[in-house]
Amino acid sequence: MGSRLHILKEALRTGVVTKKYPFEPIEVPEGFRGKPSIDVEKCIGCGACVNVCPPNALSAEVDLNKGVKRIILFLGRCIFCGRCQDVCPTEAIKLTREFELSTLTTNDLYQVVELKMAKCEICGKPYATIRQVMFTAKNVSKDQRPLLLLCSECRSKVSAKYVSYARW
Amino acid sequence: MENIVFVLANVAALLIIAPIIDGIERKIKAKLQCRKGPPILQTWYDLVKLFKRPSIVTEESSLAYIISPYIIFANMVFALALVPSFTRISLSFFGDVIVLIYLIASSSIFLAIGSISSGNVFATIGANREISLAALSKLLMALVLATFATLKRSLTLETLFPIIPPYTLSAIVSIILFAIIAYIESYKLPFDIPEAEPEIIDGILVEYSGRSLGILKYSIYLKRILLFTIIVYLILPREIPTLLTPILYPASTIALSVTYVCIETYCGRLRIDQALKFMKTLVPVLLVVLIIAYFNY
Amino acid sequence: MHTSTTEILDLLSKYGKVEKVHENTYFVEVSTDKVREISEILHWKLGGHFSVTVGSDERPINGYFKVYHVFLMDKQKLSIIVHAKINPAIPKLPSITPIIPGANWHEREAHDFFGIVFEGHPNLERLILPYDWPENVYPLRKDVSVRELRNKLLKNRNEGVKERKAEEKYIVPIGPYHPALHEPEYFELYVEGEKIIDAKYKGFHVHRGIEKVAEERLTINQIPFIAERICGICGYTHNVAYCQAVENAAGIEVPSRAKYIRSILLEIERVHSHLLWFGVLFHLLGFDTGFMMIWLIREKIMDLAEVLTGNRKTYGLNLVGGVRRDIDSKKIEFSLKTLDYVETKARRVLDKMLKLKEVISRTKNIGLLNRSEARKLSVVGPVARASGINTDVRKYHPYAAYSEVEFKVPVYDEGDVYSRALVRYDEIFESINMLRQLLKNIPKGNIMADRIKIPEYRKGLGLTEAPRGENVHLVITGRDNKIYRWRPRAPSYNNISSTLVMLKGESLADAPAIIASIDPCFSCTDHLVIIDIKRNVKRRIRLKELARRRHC
Amino acid sequence: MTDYVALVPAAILILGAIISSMFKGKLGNYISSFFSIISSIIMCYLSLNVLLFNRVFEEKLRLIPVITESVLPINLSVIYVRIDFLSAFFVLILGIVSLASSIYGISYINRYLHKQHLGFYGFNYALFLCFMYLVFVIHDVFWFIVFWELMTVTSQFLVSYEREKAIARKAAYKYFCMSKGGTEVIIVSALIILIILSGMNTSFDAIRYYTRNLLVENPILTNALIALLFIGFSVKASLIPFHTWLPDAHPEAPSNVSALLSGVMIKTSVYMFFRIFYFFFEPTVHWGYIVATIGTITLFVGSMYAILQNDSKRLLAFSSIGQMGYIILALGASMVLCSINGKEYAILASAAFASSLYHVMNHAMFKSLLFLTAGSVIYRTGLRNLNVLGGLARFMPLTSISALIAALSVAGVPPFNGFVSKWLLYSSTIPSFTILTIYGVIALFISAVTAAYFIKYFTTLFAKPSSIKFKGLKDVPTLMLFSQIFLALICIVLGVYPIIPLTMISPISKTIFPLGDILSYIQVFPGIALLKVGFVSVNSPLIIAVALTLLSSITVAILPPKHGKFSVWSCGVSFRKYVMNMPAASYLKPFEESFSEIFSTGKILHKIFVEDFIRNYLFSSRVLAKIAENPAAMLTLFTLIFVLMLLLRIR
Repeated sequence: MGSRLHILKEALRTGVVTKKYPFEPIEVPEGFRGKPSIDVEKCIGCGACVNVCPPNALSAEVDLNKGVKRIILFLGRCIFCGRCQDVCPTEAIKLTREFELSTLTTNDLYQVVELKMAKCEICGKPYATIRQVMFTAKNVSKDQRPLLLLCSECRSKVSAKYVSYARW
Repeated sequence: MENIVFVLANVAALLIIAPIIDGIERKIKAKLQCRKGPPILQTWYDLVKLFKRPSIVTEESSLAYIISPYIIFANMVFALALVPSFTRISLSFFGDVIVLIYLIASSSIFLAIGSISSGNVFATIGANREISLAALSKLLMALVLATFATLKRSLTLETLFPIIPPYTLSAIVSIILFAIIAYIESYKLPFDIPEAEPEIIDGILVEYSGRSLGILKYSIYLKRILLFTIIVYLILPREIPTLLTPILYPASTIALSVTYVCIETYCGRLRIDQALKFMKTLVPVLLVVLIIAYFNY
Repeated sequence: MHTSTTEILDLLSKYGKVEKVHENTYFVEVSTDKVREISEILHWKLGGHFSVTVGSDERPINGYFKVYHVFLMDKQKLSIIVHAKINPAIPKLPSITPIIPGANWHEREAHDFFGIVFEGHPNLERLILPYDWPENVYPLRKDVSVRELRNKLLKNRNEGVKERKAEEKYIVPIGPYHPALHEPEYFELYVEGEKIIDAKYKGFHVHRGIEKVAEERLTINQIPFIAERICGICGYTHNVAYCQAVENAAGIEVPSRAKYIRSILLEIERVHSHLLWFGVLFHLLGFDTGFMMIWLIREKIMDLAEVLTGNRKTYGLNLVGGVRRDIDSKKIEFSLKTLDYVETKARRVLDKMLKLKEVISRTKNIGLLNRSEARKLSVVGPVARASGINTDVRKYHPYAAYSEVEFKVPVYDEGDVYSRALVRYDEIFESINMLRQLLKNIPKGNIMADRIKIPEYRKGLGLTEAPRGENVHLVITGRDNKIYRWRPRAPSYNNISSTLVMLKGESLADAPAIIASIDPCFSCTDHLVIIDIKRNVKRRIRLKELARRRHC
Repeated sequence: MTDYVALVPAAILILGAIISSMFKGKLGNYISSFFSIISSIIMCYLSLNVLLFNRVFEEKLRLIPVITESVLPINLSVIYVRIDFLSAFFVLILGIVSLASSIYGISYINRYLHKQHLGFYGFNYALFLCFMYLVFVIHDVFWFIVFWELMTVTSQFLVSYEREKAIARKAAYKYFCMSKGGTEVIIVSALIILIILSGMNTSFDAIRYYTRNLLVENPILTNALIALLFIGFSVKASLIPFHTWLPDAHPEAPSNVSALLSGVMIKTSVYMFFRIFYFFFEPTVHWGYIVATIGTITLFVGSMYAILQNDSKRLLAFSSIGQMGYIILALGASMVLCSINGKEYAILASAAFASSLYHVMNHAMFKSLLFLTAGSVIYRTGLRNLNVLGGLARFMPLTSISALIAALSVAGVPPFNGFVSKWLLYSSTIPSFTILTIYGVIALFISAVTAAYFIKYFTTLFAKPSSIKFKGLKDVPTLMLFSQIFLALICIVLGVYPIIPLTMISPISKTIFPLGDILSYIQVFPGIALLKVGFVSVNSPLIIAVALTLLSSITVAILPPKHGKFSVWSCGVSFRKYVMNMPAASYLKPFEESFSEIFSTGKILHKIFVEDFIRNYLFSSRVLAKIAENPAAMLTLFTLIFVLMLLLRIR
């Protein structure tokens, strides 16, 4: 009996702790790993996040005839680990503090970033997003920049030429 | 004739407030568990929702499974007509204690038969627990009743109410004991063994759903309020003016239910054999009380 | 009797080639006929205990099947892995189950997945694969890919459902869906009146194909996140165990600050898990107020975890070589404050609740498991400690930062539900105590090892003490940033079979409490079932959902 | 009036017996059933005549007209038949039950076709009825004992009807031995009466004339006599500790015969108790207490053991023991109360008296109905084992409903008939300021226990799923159904209109009850309550019935049951694949365990009193036989008896 009274006292001391949740907001602390969102302005479509994403919530697809690259984020698969945030070179993808994902249509869970792709100057095949090219252009030396305008195959050919010139 | 009208009014009032009292209990229980509880009318909302839903019948089930909730409900309502509630007027010209006991007993009998007819093994286990508890609690009730009868030399409610005026030891103790038995009868923890949720999935009610479940739950609330009423009127002195009863009765009933829920909140569930042992320990106590009453102390 | 490390090593070298993979971890390669003998010596003579059997298909590497028996020698702080080559033509190995009944499931599992036949096994029937799985398809063999499996299953699944014929006994099912179990498992209780006379267990409803997925698709640094999802409550410990296994295999030196952070989070996880367990126990005893108030305290721990890692439950903090987030001074003091609150509150409430009459009368001398039975089944964690076996990985196989903190290992001899509760009760406060130490003297420095390079085909063993007991991950690294073989063994895997012993002769009303008393983590146990095929059985998918939606 | 009308039923039955014995096949059964139906109708007619129109039938059948009384010391040549009110009441019960069971038997007995000799059954059945009837109506000690014995003999033939079953033979033997023992005690007491008191005058009236106020003259002799007679008759009444034959004997007989055995035959000794305690002797307080105590023990033990049974008919047999306890308790209570002064106690006493006879009638009805339903289950499935049976409600609905009604009546659920009689008992015992209060409490508790094991009986037969598959099972033939429903209706009517049996009981009380007409104390108006008088408050089951039916039908009207079918919830595993139903053996286990001490002591007592008792009895009978063989011993015995009698006479 005594112990029961103790518990009663404890309960009364604690008071009511539950919230009327959907009607009262629940605040989350600093650095809470909520749902990720891609900053369309910053994203360069490099696809680093796609590579690291454990549950394949992020995926990339290249639409050749439209000449665009899409980075697709599907929150339905996301586990909020934040690896994408770690690897993103331009801090385009960030984890927000939102966590309420419930929705009536799954389409609300998709975020698609569509980026125009640069065409190769030689073969004219789209090979990377323009932004990616610009980004890389920032940190390569001047004389190599022309190579950035080529797709990988052509680039290798051309660079091979350069090498032969050098020998010659 | 006007008695009948009064009685019907009483019963109707009880039918309305029984779930509300349960709502109050839930609210208080929540508060004692550091929760915001549901609104007081929540029980009513639940009932209405259940009444709207169709109920599911198992393939194994027979007619008894379908009709027993209705019979239980009828039993309970009729039992309510036998006791005075908001006014002292009741069908007391044949309001008889034994009938009351038998109505309570038969409600649990029908509950057992109905739930076993569902063909579910958990229901069968629950029903068995139910029967065992009911049988033993009948013994206790009979003993208390015998004490009352020896005190008041009567078996009719209107002469039994209230017990107290002979301020004897036995009278007071017997009322307390009856309160305990009522507690056991009203499926409150630690005695909600027939419908132990984690052990045997709501045992006796497992197969009942929708409408029939609603009716069953409703009749459980009615049973509780019936027991509360009896306790209240065992104490409520006859001297108080008739105009005060409509206020005093619900107030005291709610007070009683609050005390019960406070006890319930801080109890775990007993095992069936432990519960039976506990009830058996009450028997000698009751016998002693009966003997004391015999020598009217 | 106590034998020193060197003696043991000498003894082992008599049997076969002893190879040290990292400190205190020795692989002994023996010929198949020696396995039983050496296992007996290690388990019964030298006072170690059998931990896990790992089958693996190493035909691509060396053209053999392998079976690893992992033994942990608590006294000598050694972990010894006995492994034998098996000829793939006739995959046969003498079973050790007759000596160590605890090995029953492990061997059956290896049989299911690799088709290795264990000679002398009492019942070498299917444990994990469902009844409609085609014969002679061994999913974990390397020559079977997921796609192939799917096609095989769809084509030749033996449709005939094995009808069990009606028995005269009266069966009470507990599970797959049962309010007492928060996960889909099936206990089949044979009851007489209210008394349980016999019990059977059918588990492994929750199959996610984690191993196969990890070995086929994921890269080394993605696996920690799936490892964390092995369990719904103690996921982080799996995460750590995996990372340690890889680090051990690759010989990566983890900075000590990272180690501290790992231990801190592990202990936080332990506290929340034990509190959760108490809540569940009280709920099962019908004492819902206890449930509410314990979980109220647990919320604070969850908030703490949220502050430290950014998520209540799935901390997602580990990578191979270190951790991803640092803990600054603000967080440390916040955590210290929370811990004080939790400790005082938990002491006040739990002390009283464990004194309640119903709680005592329904847990004392209920679900008994005596020491010898416990040894036979080689149970681990609180269950073992409640049965008087002094075992704790943190103490005897120290990892992370545990070698640098003071703590006691609570051991009780009664072996009933109540003593299991007491073990957990003590552990809560031990952990809080540990947490204080860890937070106080957490060293400065880096939290991630620099230059991580993982050589291929190296074996590594990762041990952690999960809230439920010892948690073993055996890893064989693979080519191009992948894992070749990864076998996580959750503690419940060893513990669950002990419930069948506990249940016999108890009252039906106590069954849920008894089953809960080992704190079973079914999805931990089942994580490795392979069938991840949506069309398998419709119900199964729902079960999977159920398993995900756990109380955390 | 000498139109031998009172002997007609007996005559018809004997005729039927003789004819039916000639046929081996179905005809044997049909004929005897036909004759017994007719005779039972006549029995009903006669007894109703007596009870409602106060006609008393009285016949003196002169067997040997030549010889006059003067020649023979004892007048054995005249069979003196007299249907007074008490007899009539029991004859009515016999009539109703035998009507039902004979109609039932027409189809039921055919299951023994080609296995047994049906003519043999017919013969014994008819004679059994005949002798029961005669036992009720005979008014002469000598012939009473003769018919009593014949009744035993015929019934034991019926018990061992399935001769090839060893268990049946054993049961019959046990039954025969025990009732034989009882009869011997009765014979001794009868001899004492005849020789010492009534001067060889065998008619009941004459004996009554002598015994009526013997108590004051010679209390020792009176008490000795009462004791002897009580023991003698309590064997047939299966009172503790003489109950052991019943649970073996009743189940073995064909079901309609067990209905008769339980419904009527064990009541013959209740009839004799009434004769002894109210007719021959004045009711006395101490005997009242003794009887009440034994009754309480009987009802407690019988019902408690009924919980343990897993065989449908055995369970019913034990419950008959329990219900006999109720009757005897009520009888004892009435004896006690009617010898306490004061109007209130008079009311209590009359309530108890009414309850005793009322419960005799009720028990006859519902117990025979229960046996018939059990018989129907046997008829269809051939099974009595409650562990395997189940789920028959879907196949035989009408049977299940009548079984439910009967079960509820036994349990005393209002508004069925068991309720009223039990409730009269409680309201007479509990407020009485005596030890009877405790007895009443026990009775109330036991009625809950009764409810418990009848829930077990009903649900294991009809409700819970069975562990064996029944295919194409349908309800029993019309005749069997008819007799079941007939009895069920009687159960309801008796429950709803207590006025009917009470008006039948009142003339009995007028004649033998020392306080006169019970109705003067418990006024009865059909429909409305039996009014509250003093502190017995009696209320009308009719109103309860109406109210309950109204309320439930209103509820149904407001919330009609609409539902869809679904399979049983069994935690997601296949319900069909596993056996998930509780066998009867597992029912109420915790309850049994909580009363384990009672059962263990019961075992010991059974060992001491019953088994050893039977052994000693057999031994002594062997010894007596030896004595009877040599004349010298015989002579000494007789002289001893003579001396003893002389001594008794001198005082």
